[in-house]
Amino acid sequence: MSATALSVEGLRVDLHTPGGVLRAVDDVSFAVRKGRTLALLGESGCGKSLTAQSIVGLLDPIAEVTGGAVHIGGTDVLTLDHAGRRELAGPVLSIVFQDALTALNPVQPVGRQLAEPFRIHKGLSRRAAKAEAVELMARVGIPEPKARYRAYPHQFSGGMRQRLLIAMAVALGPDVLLADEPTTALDVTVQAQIMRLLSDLQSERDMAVVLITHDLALVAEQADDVAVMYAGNVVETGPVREVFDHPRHPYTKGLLDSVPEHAVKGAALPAVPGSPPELSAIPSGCVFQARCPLATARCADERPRLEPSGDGRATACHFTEELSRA
Amino acid sequence: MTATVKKEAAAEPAVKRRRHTWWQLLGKDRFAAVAAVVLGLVVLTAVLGPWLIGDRAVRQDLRASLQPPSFDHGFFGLLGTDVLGRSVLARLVEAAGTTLSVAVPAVLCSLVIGSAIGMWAGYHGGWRESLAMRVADVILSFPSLLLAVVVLYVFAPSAANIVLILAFARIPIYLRTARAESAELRTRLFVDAARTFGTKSWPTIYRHLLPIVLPTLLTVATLDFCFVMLSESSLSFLGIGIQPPDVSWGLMVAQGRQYLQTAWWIAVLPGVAIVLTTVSATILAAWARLAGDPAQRWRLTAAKRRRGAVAGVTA
Amino acid sequence: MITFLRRRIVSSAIPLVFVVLGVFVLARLTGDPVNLYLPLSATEEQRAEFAAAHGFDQSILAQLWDYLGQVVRLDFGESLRTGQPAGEMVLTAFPATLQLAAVTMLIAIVGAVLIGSLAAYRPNSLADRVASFLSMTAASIPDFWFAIMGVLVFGVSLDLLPTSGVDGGAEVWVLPIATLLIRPFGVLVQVVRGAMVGALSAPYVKVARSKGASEKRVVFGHALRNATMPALTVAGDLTIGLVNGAVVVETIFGWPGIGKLMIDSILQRDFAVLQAAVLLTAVTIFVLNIVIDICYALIDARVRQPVAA
Amino acid sequence: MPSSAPPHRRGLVLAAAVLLATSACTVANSEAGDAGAGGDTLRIVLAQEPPTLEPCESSLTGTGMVVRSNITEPLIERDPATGALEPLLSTGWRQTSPTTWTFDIRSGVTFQDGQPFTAEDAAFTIDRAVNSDLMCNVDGYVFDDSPLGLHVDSPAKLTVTTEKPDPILPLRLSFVEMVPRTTDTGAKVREPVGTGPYAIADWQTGVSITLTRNDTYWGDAPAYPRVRYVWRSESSVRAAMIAKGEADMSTGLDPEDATPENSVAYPNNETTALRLDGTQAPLDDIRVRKAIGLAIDRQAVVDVLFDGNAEPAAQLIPDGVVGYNDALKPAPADLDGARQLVREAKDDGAPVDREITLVARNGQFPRVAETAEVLQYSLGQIGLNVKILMTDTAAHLVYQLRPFPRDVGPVALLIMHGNQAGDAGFTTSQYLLSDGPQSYFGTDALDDMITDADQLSGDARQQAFADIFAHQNAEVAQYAYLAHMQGLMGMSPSVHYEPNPATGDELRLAEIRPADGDAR
Amino acid sequence: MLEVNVTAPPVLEATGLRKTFRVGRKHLTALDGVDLRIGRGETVGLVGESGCGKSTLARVLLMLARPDDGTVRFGDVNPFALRGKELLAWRRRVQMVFQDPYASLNERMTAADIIGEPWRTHRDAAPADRRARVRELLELVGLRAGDADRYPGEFSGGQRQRIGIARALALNPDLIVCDEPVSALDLSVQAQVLNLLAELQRELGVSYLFISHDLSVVRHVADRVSVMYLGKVVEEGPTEEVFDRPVHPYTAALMSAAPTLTPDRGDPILLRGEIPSPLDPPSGCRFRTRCWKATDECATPPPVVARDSRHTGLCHHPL
Repeated sequence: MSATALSVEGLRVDLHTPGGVLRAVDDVSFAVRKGRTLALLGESGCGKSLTAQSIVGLLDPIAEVTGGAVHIGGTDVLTLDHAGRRELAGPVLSIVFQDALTALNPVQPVGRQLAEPFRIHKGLSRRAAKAEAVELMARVGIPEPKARYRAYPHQFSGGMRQRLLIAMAVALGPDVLLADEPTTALDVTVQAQIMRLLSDLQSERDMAVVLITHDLALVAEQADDVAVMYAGNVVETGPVREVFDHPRHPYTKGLLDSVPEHAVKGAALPAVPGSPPELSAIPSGCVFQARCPLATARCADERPRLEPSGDGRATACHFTEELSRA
Repeated sequence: MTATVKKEAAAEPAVKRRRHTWWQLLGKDRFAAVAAVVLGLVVLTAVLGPWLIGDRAVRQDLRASLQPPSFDHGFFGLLGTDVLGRSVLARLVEAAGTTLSVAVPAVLCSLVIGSAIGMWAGYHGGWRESLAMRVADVILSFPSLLLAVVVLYVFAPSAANIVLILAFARIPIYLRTARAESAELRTRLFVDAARTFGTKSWPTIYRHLLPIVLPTLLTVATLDFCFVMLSESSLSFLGIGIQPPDVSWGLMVAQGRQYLQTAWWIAVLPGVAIVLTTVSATILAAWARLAGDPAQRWRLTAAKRRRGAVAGVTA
Repeated sequence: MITFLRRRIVSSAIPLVFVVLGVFVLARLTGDPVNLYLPLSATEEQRAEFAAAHGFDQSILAQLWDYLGQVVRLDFGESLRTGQPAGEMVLTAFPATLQLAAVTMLIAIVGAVLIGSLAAYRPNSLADRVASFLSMTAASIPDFWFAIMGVLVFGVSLDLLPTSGVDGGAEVWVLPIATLLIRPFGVLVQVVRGAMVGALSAPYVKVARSKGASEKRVVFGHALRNATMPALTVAGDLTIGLVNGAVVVETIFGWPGIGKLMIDSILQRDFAVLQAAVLLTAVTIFVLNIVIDICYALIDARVRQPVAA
Repeated sequence: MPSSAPPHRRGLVLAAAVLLATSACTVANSEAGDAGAGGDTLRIVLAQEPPTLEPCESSLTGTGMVVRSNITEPLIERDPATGALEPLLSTGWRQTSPTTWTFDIRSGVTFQDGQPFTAEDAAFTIDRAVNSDLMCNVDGYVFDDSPLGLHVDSPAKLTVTTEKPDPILPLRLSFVEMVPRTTDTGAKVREPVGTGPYAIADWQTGVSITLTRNDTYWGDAPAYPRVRYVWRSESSVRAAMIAKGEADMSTGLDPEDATPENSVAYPNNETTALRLDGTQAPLDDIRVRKAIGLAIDRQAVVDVLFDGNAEPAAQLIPDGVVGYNDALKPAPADLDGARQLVREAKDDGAPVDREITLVARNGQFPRVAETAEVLQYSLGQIGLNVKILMTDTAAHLVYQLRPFPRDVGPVALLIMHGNQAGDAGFTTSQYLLSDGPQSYFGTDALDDMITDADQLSGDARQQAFADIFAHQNAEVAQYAYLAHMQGLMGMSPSVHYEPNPATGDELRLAEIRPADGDAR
Repeated sequence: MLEVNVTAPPVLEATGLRKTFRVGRKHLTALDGVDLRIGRGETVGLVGESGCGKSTLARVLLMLARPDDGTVRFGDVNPFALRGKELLAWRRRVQMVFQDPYASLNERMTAADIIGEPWRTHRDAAPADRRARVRELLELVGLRAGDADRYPGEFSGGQRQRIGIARALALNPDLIVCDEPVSALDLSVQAQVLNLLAELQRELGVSYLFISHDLSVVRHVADRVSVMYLGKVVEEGPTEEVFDRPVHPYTAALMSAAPTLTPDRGDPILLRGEIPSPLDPPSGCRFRTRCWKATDECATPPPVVARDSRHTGLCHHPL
């Protein structure tokens, strides 16, 4: 078993909204090892992106980390000042954003944006950085990288833009790479290409990857481990194969059931009733209680903690026992 | 980019869902609250003032010419008198009404005409868009103050003409804004949706484009309010603004400029009135732009607590 | 780029034609110049003779035809007031205004970018509030009032600057530029601030920070250039608006520019000069718009290469 | 990040820098040479730039101010204070028949370009100004339509013939400034040559006009070697320039800018009045017209608005002009009497509620807008309905001159009449004849009086015109007088000058000298 | 599931649809001879990646765009032969459900206004009746009648999409074009909406053209499926047939690329490059630039391959 590259412990993020302070991420913990992929799985608004932004220190001013620790290589990055963060950003910790169109600066040639990490961290000359950037472009599969060094983001297709963004993130071979919905906007054939590129780069540079997504199938194909998030909480973690085959949380189970792939053609899909709670209306007990078929009075009063069950898995449910037996 | 931002905001339901009354939001921004109070007072003065002061604004007393502000001459002498012995206070009050009755209709006229053409052009695109933009270019190519001078000397400088000429000169501003926003909106899904059941262009513009473009246009209009008041003042400087015995702030500043050394209060006080009103309007417009945009609204509340925090970075 | 420019020039030349026509109509609207240029006691006969000599007795269409012919030959006729060729008068006065406007806008843009960025960097901070409030105030002061105050305070009371005129070195520029500057500067600071706030919260800024870019690099390397576009549009409109301010400034400070010339021409019904002056202004605005478009294209590649590869 | 700036951005900066550099040159350096040269240069600030310096336009204030008696001179000059005619380029003149005048031309006079001045030049100048197609302002102002016959008897003698007898031809000719024979007859000249004490050295359009002393001048040499004119339209700026020492003299200060230290007041021969359109109801009722005259508190207007720099008026010409009636005294304001008259008119069916338009011109005289407001308020007090229309010069002329605009309702036009010639004949033919170019209406009786008076001279002329003004006030009442105005001349303590009634139209540089009396 | 009668006259039949746009000096062929047939009560799936012409096809079927060539028939009527009011009347037969329930509902209108908007355009239903109809529709799509006066911002994504569906139903259409109706929805909500659509079909007998890139969803809902690539339908047939035994390499690649929950399958087919620009499509077989089976022959137009009478493809080298 390789070393833990990133560990998040008890992370809390609050949002300061006109309506008051809302807890968007509540006591989130997980860890990723070198060369492995952890999927942070959840629906929109569950706090998975906020978690990622907290780790890289790019939260909007509206949000604030109010607790927890994020350890990378023995340092709690949450305690670093701006300068300390800047040193990590790139060589140690890096992130790929979802919307490649807006994540690239529209008025700068892509080559220059790609060369930037080399200029900032390695202090390379313009010429040397350009050479590195061109090489990187070739590596991520941009055709004619020399010629397209001076091209602008709008001149690339969505898939190519995503490649550029990935190239930028892996430029300095970071220890930890966060990928926030890296393929959501792409077609399936392109998605397959991008995911292949990402796994190749991962094994090449032995990176720990946190893949943030809502796509169950993508998790099944790409990730080693999964942390399922619901309403700001991690409700279940464990190796993907085991979690998907034998879910121990009713939410994980509900999600897996509602994928049409498993359903009988023409029959009604087993849907999870209702919709996720608003951040302002998260119940004090179990966050899933309103939609849970198993909910009892206990669930309304007491929030279940994420309890490790010894086999590398953990679940936050009062009925874990029952479910694991089923 | 805006679309993405909005969508993201929508995806964070909690941020946008919690409804706040405008009053509450206003209460959280001291500057905006003060601005709103100032504007309210100005409007109140404009509406009720004439009724309170009677003929004080025109009543002359050459023997009381150029009295400085003091408490010795009763309420109407508080802010001194002008060269004809009229109460500056009464004239300020009277002028509030005239100033607003020029600035507001001028802004409204250009707003309505400019936005209608702009939305029409933006919604349809193609030759209509080019035509509208060229019209805007033509209007902008004439120096507006000179246009005003020509027209007002030809057709007499009545308040109505001042309104019309100021409105005409500002049409391109709204036209361009409305066009740009509409052109972006016409590709939005809900506009497409309206097309799928055959809604014609004007109902679509009215139902779908207008409510969304309007806040931006109103912000522009508020800023333009400042421009119109200053233009009116410049016209008075050239002698073709509001004609006496009517009085506007701009006219008071223009006429009072001669007395800056001997009787500062005649020109300075209306100047302060103009500055206060326009600054208030600008502050309120900036505030309303934030408050009206769900994706930006948090700035209002995040402001106080995190003052000094570096934008986008949390420590 | 060339195609882009060609298209832009052709499409903005059309308004120019309308400006040519509009100037003519407007000038005729201002009424008969005959009375102004003849002695009060002149007889009907003399008036008719004067009108005939200057073509005012012809039909409007005939006058228009003559006028268009002149415009094509770049001959604008003679000033009624001074007897000089109108084109020459306008060209003599034009540089003074152009220089004033150019220096003003340069200061306004540079200053607004610095202050606006500073304000936007920490939204709602004290510096932001102060900068915003001062810029709003600057934008709402009547310019002629500011000018006369400047003369009285800096010219007379403090005795720091010359009151007016063009005699001397840099000091004579201070008051005219300050007067012309207040409004564009005030407006631009707010625009730059708004655009910078937007740009600084854009995803690419996050990406830049995720690369470990310093704040200086983030603000000036990434955000500023994106914030330039809206500021540029507004700066263009404000530059056009400077012609209005120039009228006031030139009148008060005795600056020998085109704004004063135009006002005098209107008051004196000096059609030839008015037409030439407005036309030159329109051409300048036309050129300015093209320059702005070129700036756009230089700043943002999307403008010059709209179709994605 | 200057190091990473792409080349095109650097290009922009460069372009801007170049623009800035060139701009700093052209305007700022335009007159670096004599800026602040206060010692031997007399610096005068005018209200506006003269449109041209063509001498035959010298009756235009802007032109005359610079040209008249400084660059060019007439044959005869009129003493502004006494009204007497005095020899200048003509040493003597006499009427040899009712239609013939002979002028002796001064010898030894040369033009600034070195040519001698002779009777040929005088004849040429008069012919150019009066008989040509140049449409000189002098021509229309001074002469009626009939051409003059000109005959050069010798280089020192000129004979002028008129079609009709003209008793005041020498006075008229005092407006014609002499120019050499070489002057263009087909077009006006902007920078003329004359015989005067100063010659044009430099005219920077829009900036300044510089004159230098004419060292070959036939008369006494003036005190200042150089004179520089600039112009500022704001009175407060002109006053500031005097205060700051940027200018030595200034024309027309507003009362609020004037202090005893920086200015002197002088009567300028201008008279302000309301001209009432007696062809339109309710102004067609003489009681209403007289009521308007009664309603105006002239003394208060003079004291408050004009800071005492004026005299309440009771006729169109001031003291000193031939025809002035010193028996006419301005009546004090009598609101009750005025109301009574209006009420009577109303009882007889006059529509006194009908809106009367009070037309005034921006810049007509200092505080004209305030004056209009006072008049409007006063007339409102006696029950008339008045609105104010402020116009520019051109629009004002439309109201001032026949044919008068129609469909504008009753008009009360605020006029300012300046009789520069010093003879009431100029005034009456324009303002009082039934069909006078600047007269709304009149009576046959008045017309006859004017025609008769014009043929007279001497005391008989004085008396006849005085009677005319009395008659107008009593029987016609086309005018409600305001004041005989005074000008305010800005003057720094360093110069010595005594303004006279003509100062507003011509500023004779030769009469100005440094206050300490040193000639430089 | 309603029994589909394939011999009955179709609700809609489109043949040889061709549509070209001018982009600058070039021509963009969005539809290149597309045939489509949708029976009453039937769901036809349309699969393809961005730029393949799906949206243009939807616009033509909705009569928002006029095809350059080819015919569209509703029963016996060619709506494109009609003008003005008559065309408008036919338009009500086809309605649309949009992909993004956030962008497709105007934030500033209430649910009732949104659902009732089609009536305002078509001047149907007296205003008094509208309230009642809105309540009916709201309940039909599983919302409460009391939701009528709430704004879209107060609904969750799934509820918003229900409103969008209610709006599409307002004019009682024969056919609803569903453009990625669930792709923007959270997974746990997606199933609810799919169930609703199926239920409505059973109750109302409405037909669906179901456009989606999610093969598992299409497989679940569609009776027949058409696969589009660069303006052409490259394969068409009953859903199970197409998915289990694809004819066209593209169909196979598409299915291979889509991630599944049970990834224990052989080596996935990874396509080369990206979709060519529709401005400059390859000659002959459009797919040949990315196809691993491509030969020189593919530069000529590919023949129709019929696996059976209902399952056809366009390929030189069928699988």
